Amino acid sequence: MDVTLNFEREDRDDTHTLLRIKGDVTIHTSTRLREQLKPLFTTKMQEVHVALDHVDFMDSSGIATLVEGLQWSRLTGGRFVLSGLKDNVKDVFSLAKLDTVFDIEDSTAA
Amino acid sequence: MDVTLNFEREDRDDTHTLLRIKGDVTIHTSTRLREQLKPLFTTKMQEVHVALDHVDFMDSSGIATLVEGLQWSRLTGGRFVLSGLKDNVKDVFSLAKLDTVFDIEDSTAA
Amino acid sequence: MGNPCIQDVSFPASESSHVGKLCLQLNCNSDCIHVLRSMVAVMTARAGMDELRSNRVAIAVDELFANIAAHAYGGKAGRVEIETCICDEAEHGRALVFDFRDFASVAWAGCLKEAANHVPDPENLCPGGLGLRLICKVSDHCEHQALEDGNHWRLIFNINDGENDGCNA
Amino acid sequence: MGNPCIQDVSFPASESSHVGKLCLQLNCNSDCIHVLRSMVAVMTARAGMDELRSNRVAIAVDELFANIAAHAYGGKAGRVEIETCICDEAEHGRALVFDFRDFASVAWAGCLKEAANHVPDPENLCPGGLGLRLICKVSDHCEHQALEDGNHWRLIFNINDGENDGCNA
Ligand SMILES: Nc1ncnc2c1ncn2[C@@H]1O[C@H](COP(=O)(O)OP(=O)(O)O)[C@@H](O)[C@H]1O
Ligand SMILES: Nc1ncnc2c1ncn2[C@@H]1O[C@H](COP(=O)(O)OP(=O)(O)O)[C@@H](O)[C@H]1O
Repeated sequence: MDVTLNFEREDRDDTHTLLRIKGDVTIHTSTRLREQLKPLFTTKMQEVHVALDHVDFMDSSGIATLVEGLQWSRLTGGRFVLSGLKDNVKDVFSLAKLDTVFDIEDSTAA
Repeated sequence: MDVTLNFEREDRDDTHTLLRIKGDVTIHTSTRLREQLKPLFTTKMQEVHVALDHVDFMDSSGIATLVEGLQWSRLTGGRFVLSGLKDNVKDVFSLAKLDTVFDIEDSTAA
Repeated sequence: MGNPCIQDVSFPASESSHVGKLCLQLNCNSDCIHVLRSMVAVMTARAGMDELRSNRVAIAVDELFANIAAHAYGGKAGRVEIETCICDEAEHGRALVFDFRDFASVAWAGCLKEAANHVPDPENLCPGGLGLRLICKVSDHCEHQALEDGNHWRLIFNINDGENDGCNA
Repeated sequence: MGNPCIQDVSFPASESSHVGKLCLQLNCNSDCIHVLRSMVAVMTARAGMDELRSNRVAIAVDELFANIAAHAYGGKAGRVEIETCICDEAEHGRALVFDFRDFASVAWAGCLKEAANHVPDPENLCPGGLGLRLICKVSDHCEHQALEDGNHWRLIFNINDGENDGCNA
């Protein structure tokens, strides 16, 4: 039972980065996600990829943080991709009517 | 968050069987483990292998059930092997001074 | 309120009235979300709900708690009491009920129907304002009562029933 | 008892005395172990304990609850109140404390020291009798008090301290 959120960052090159998240994204952890996410959006970054394969639970504060990510990506002109959403996480996106707003890939590319 | 215990049984042949457990073994679930385990010990069974790779937590009721397994194996003359114990599960076995009593393998053979 | 299955929020003295109930009192630290989620896991398992439904219950409970912490108590320490049980009502059938009690001076004065119907504009996304919408969408009944010394919220989830899009508050 | 950090088991009216505390009342169904474990996870994270230590705290709390359910209440429904907090005592430093209150007519009358020192005989294994030994081994202090209408157990885990093999009861 883990009350913290863990991150793993992989840079494919200077312009493509992958952030793997492990844990639950809730009001308790979403500010940490925001801290990790924000610096990734620079004008030279073409793609920020967030892998959610190991996220078992996400509430609206997590979704709100990812909406911020989408806004940052629109400002910097890069792609913002989510992948590996578990069924229940997908469900929350669709309940929030945001499943079509995000760029969601089925599985996480290595 | 899962409040149940899940099992997967693989028979290598008539004399060797593997039981994979997934979940927490506690007073809430150990009777289900006992139900799954007991019928495996027959006189023709040479090895009963219990894979604990996906067990995150085990309390004394789980250990007590495995002690019963050891007793059944002694009665039927077969080998009783445990494998894939996570550090914290190993810790409970050693706190109970039972780590040397069981036949414990590091990783689960396929 | 007047729901016959829910007693007073304070813990009843007699044991029998307590069978099957879980009552938690805590300070609204955000890490307590984990305790709430385990309560939901236990109660939805008892109710025989599947994983997806259980997650939806968890979302509603999580969002309600988050709102109390953020808006009723403004992010400061504040006491919250949560009570959950499975009730059997002749009229409505079996239901999973969560009662939240806070002691905040801020009372919710909005309209749940409006919150429930708020749909995000993809061109003009705003990161907030999702919580109440989710609560209303996944619960079969959501209700708020302003008390003299705080608030009482109740979430009801029907058992053995399809998902419900409405919000009856 | 007389530990200054623990108030009465009943929930105090004033808010400030409650900061950082988690109080749970439940019926001793075995599935509630999950709720206890999440309380342990939250409190050990607050205490900065590592995974192994957190698991040891979870074991002690689990075993104590299991014993109350099995032995004090004999497997029948019964009310249990659990309270946990982190206390700072001038004398002993910071500690994580768990208080268990039951209302059973069966009172524990054994000797914790004996239970703590029970070592299994590999030739003559017996599946039971492990719980108290584990509790005493992993807690820094374990204490029992028979009350007029039940039992009070207290487990104390020192924070920032090495593991402790003794049982001070
Ligand atoms: N428990 C509450 N007490 C007081 N105000 C609340 C409460 N819950 C929600 N609100 C108000 O309703 C608004 C919408 O809440 P919500 O949909 O959860 O979105 P968010 O929390 O992201 O603002 C909040 O911004 C707040 O003003
Ligand atoms: N809370 C309790 N109330 C009454 N008796 C208890 C309690 N806890 C333990 N006991 C007694 O102590 C014995 C040893 O307990 P324990 O070491 O946990 O092993 P087990 O529960 O497997 O018997 C029990 O069999 C029981 O007789």
